[in-house]
Amino acid sequence: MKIQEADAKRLLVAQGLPVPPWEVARTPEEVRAAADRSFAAGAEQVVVKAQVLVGGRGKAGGVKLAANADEAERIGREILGMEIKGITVRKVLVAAAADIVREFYLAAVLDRAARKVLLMGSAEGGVEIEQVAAERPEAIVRVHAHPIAGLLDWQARQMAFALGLAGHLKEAVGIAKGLVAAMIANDADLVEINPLAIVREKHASEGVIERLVCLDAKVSLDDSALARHAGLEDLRDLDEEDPTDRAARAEGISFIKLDGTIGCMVNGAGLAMTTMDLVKRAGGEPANFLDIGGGARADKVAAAMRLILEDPNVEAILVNIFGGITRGDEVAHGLIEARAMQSREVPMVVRIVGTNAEEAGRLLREARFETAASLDDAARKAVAAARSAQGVRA
Amino acid sequence: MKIQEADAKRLLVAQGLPVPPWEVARTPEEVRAAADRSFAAGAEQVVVKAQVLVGGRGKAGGVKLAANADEAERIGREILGMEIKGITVRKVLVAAAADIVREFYLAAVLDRAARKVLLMGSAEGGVEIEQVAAERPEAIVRVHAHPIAGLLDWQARQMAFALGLAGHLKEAVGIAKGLVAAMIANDADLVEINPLAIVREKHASEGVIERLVCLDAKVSLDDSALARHAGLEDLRDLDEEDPTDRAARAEGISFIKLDGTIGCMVNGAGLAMTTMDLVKRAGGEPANFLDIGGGARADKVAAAMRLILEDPNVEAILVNIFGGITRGDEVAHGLIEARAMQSREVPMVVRIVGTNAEEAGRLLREARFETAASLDDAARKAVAAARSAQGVRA
Amino acid sequence: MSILVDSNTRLVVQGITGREGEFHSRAMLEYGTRIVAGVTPGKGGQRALDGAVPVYDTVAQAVGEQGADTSVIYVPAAGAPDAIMEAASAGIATIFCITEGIPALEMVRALEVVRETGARLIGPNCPGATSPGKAKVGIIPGSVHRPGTVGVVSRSGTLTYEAVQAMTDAGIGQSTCVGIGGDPIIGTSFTDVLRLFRDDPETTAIVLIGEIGGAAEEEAAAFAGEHLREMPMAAFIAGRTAPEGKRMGHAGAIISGGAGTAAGKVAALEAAGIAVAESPTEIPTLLRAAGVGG
Amino acid sequence: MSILVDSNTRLVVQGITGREGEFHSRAMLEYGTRIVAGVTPGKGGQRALDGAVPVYDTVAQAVGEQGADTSVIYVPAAGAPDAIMEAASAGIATIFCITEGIPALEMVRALEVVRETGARLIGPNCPGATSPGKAKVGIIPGSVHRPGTVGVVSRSGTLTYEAVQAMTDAGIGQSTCVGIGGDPIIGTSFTDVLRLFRDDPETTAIVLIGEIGGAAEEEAAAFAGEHLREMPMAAFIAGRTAPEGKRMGHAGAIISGGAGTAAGKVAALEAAGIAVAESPTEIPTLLRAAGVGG
Repeated sequence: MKIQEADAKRLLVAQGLPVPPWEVARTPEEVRAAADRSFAAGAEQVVVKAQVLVGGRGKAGGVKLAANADEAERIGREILGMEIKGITVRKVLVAAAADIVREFYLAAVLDRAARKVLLMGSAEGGVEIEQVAAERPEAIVRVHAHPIAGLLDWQARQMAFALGLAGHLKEAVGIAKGLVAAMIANDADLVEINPLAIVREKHASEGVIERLVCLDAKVSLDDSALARHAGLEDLRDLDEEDPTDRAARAEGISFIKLDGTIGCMVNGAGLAMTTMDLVKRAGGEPANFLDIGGGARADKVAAAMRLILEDPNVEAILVNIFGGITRGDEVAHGLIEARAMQSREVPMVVRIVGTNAEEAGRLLREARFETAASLDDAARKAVAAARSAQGVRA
Repeated sequence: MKIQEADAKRLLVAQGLPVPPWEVARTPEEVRAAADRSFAAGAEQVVVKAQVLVGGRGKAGGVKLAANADEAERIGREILGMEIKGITVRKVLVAAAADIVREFYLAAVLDRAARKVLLMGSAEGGVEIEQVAAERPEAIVRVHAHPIAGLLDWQARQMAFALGLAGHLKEAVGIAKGLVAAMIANDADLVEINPLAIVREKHASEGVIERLVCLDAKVSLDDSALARHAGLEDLRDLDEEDPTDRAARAEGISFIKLDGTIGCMVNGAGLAMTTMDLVKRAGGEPANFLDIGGGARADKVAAAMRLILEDPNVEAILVNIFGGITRGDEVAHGLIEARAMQSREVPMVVRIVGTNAEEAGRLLREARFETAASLDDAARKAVAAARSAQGVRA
Repeated sequence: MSILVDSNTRLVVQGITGREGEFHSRAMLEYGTRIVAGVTPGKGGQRALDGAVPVYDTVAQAVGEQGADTSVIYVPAAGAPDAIMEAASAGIATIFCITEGIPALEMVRALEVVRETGARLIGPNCPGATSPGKAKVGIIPGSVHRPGTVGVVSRSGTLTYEAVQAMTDAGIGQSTCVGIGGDPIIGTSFTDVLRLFRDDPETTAIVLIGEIGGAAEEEAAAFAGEHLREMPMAAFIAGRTAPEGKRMGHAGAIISGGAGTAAGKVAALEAAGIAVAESPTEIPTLLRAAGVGG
Repeated sequence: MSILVDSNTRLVVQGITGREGEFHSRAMLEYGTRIVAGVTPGKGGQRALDGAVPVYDTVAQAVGEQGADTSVIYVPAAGAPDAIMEAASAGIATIFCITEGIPALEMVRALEVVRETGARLIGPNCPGATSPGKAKVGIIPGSVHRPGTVGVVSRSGTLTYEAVQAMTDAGIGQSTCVGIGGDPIIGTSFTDVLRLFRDDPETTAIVLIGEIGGAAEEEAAAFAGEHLREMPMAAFIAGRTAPEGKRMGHAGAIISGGAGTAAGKVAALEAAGIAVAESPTEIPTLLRAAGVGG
């Protein structure tokens, strides 16, 4: 689960990482007020950043500088309500613009091959790390945290020296260790600081000093661990979530909405992806990924059907069940029940094999469902059904 | 560093362990007030326990039951001020007497050979574990905690089942894990619960229930780690500490007062013990263990001398220095300085070898110190000097 | 022979008295798997599966009293990493963890303990393994199999059944079918299983069923290209139509930053000389083409 | 030969720019020890000891650029466990930790990481080791030694110097003198060193210097009784007059619950056929009696 920048920053602050102060604003007036406070605290410029979970907000015009409160309010008005990759911006982050001396990249990720947390750093911060990885892989420094003890001091120092942060050694060590600690404390998949920056700050007492701070933060949480951490589920941004996704989560169904017209209901993630692939191969486009999970009963099948039908683009439904734990007759009952209550008529192709498949076949035939023997056959039939449905409407 | 039962219990409570409530009282009146509160809360009897850091307080009459507040006050008067193994009781712990169904022993200790934390348990609680270990070693269950991850759940379960605590599995697992967590969180050498007990408790709502609780607690902290933990140094019981020990600690000198008459000043712990052993072998009794440490300078030598002379039993002083890091001439200077300021005249035998020993010898001869060539010779001379000092006084 | 499980396997079922554990234990017993013990903390001394299997409080007891050498775990996610560590520390050589939904960082820690003991973990979030006609461990329906000499390794559950059923229908039997699990952090990789198949004299061909996310298929392709040149192989990769940045059911099935795509995996496999099917039903045809007989 | 350190040792000094580190590094250089690098985080690029030794930020750099294979640590207690783990992870084979006052549980964790790397740690709170005439690592004064064939192993510092000086004065030279450290949790035990001496063709006799606390001497006695029957040995145990329950300077020197007494250790050694001296000065006599020559 991705969380917004402001929430990510709060998780970093909780681990003692240095993050310059920020405010979140939901209206142009709130943007002005936040900017006012920032200018009063000595800022020369403020930055207004769209809070969306998709990348590329900078290029989309979602990040802008303002030299005074009027300008901040105007920019706030511009960004709030803007669409970025299909997501409407509903809030912005307001902070003093940093006087950046140098930028770095630092992130903790899950390294599947090594089965460890990998700390990745680059002295080429501020840009997309994928680009650095592709063009100059040697510019990325990698250190694996100890699988149980976490990031050790010497590992943090090694990263700091490799990034050329010898002049900010103690700060860099604290940040690297805090980053991995934040990952572990929150069961995150990813904690990214980009840029980690040396900034110049004017202080009343100390004059101009340079210090290392986290200017942007990105955190993705492990869905499997959300329930173990009080408060993390609350960070889910419901503004950016499709209501269908929410309903699916409540039913314990794994569902992802896509752009096609063939709704899919499958048991098992690998088989669900395969079903989508075969729909595509048969000339259609899948409307969703849907895994009803193992051992699903009739009521879950009915719920899955409702989810699929909520998508107005769906013109045919393909049900593909390989019964192992899941009983075919239970699925058939669920389908019959669901069709009886469904709001609109959509052609359906059902293929059930494995446990109690015969009983399922009998039930489906009695209820006049279109069935298919093989997965490939089912995909072809579903695509054909969608085409004829389009034909009917056209 | 050993800490008092009440402090040990607080460290356990901080890790979530179930410890029945207690109060600490320093006067018979406080004992009565605490007992009053305990009876008001439903206690049928209260227990008054002497708070001293030496073992065997029960046998010494330092633990007694009282059936009412009068009796509690009387017992408090009896125990407070009592001497147990040379320690005056200055405070007691007052708690409701538990209705014990069964007693167990559970402790986390440092296993030097395995280099791990060892959780030791026995279903024969309430008695001295050394006795169980000697008589029925098979009655002690041993589980090594993971060196980095700590005590794992299955290890805690293994201990619980082995102790016959299947009926209190969840509680026992929590206690075992909390015990090791307390050891690690406080850098303790030893955390002991004896007895860990199943007690019968009457509850207004639930009626009579049986639960597993920690009735007594003993914790010894790692001296090397005290400085890392806020508040732990405050748990040192200054009431029970010799003022000389405190002075030694302040000077960074390792000092232990003993009962003999030959004061010893040595560099290095092993050599200091050896020096004591050779004093004994020569017919004398060491008055102390004293290690001035490596690289000691003149002022530290002088401080060590003051510590030794504070003991009125000291009749001769043996200085034994094998200079490696420590420079012999520095020690000689320190001795000369110390003698000039010392309050009373005590014969001194000095043996300095190693780094700058020649210069040391010259200084000592000029200052008319008695010197010795070998360690054995030095011990003999010191014992002889003490005897002649006794002779002079007799 | 065969790999990981066979008729000598002495299985302990961790979580045998739970709903899942009991259901699948019955199916395993029916298939002929030798279940020597069950473990449910607090139920030691009972007998499970209508008295057929003794239940112990700890895995150590199951090992000590019944000589269990293999374990299968149906314990809920909150307790599964601990169950894995318990099995490994008790001397179990091969551990199958069926449980889904274990946090990845919990697995990082548990796997380190497993590594210290020298045990092998398959999974978590895996369907187990079957050596047809000998033993099945996990949740794969026994009915899909047919004894033979093709080794199957997969990240999926039902997709594997689909592929294996297609092979069985085509008369192509299997030496062992292994599901390694759909999570990002798993104990045994494709490459690990390829190595086992390479060293198994009874396995004469291999089917690899992968999916988007991670780089385990690419790593396996590189291994196969170097060490399995003589071994007939076929593969299938699920998720050609999966969008970037979305977890497709399995915690490990996600394309991120352009890495882990089906296209990349197909290319790597083909570069290693492995034919990749466009549907699981095409696998038998590809195997025949690679020279696999009846 | 000799054990642990010799003229081929390529030493890196961790904490070389500190007061202790610099002082002892000079003494080691003077003795002829090959110091190839120093490490002080943040001082990489400088040169230490009047320009004689390059300083690096990390041990990995010292290993990579100077081929260091042995390390000695003079880092303060707060940073010493980390320095140990850094050295082990950088591929250093033998690590001497001189630092005193490291919390025992910190060492439990650090030693686990050391174990994972396969490195050997001597100490902490140890004086180091000297192979007379070849190299000295640590803080033992070079002047006490004389090349020879008696291996010395001890938990102490100055007590060792005393015993070694007595041997040298009596004309009995040493193959290697090792101080294993006075802390309760140390990397290398008496038994570990006895094993090294047993396998060293140049060592023909062994002196063991123990003290109260723990059971390492008893364990070593059992090992010697079984594996070193042919090896002339002598021992000394400090702390016959130490009271129970008091830490005698060394964190590990404590008798508790009646265990770890000098009497118990002396008895164990004597039961293994090892003569135990009542004063370190008697060690040469016991060695002669055991058949040790010039």
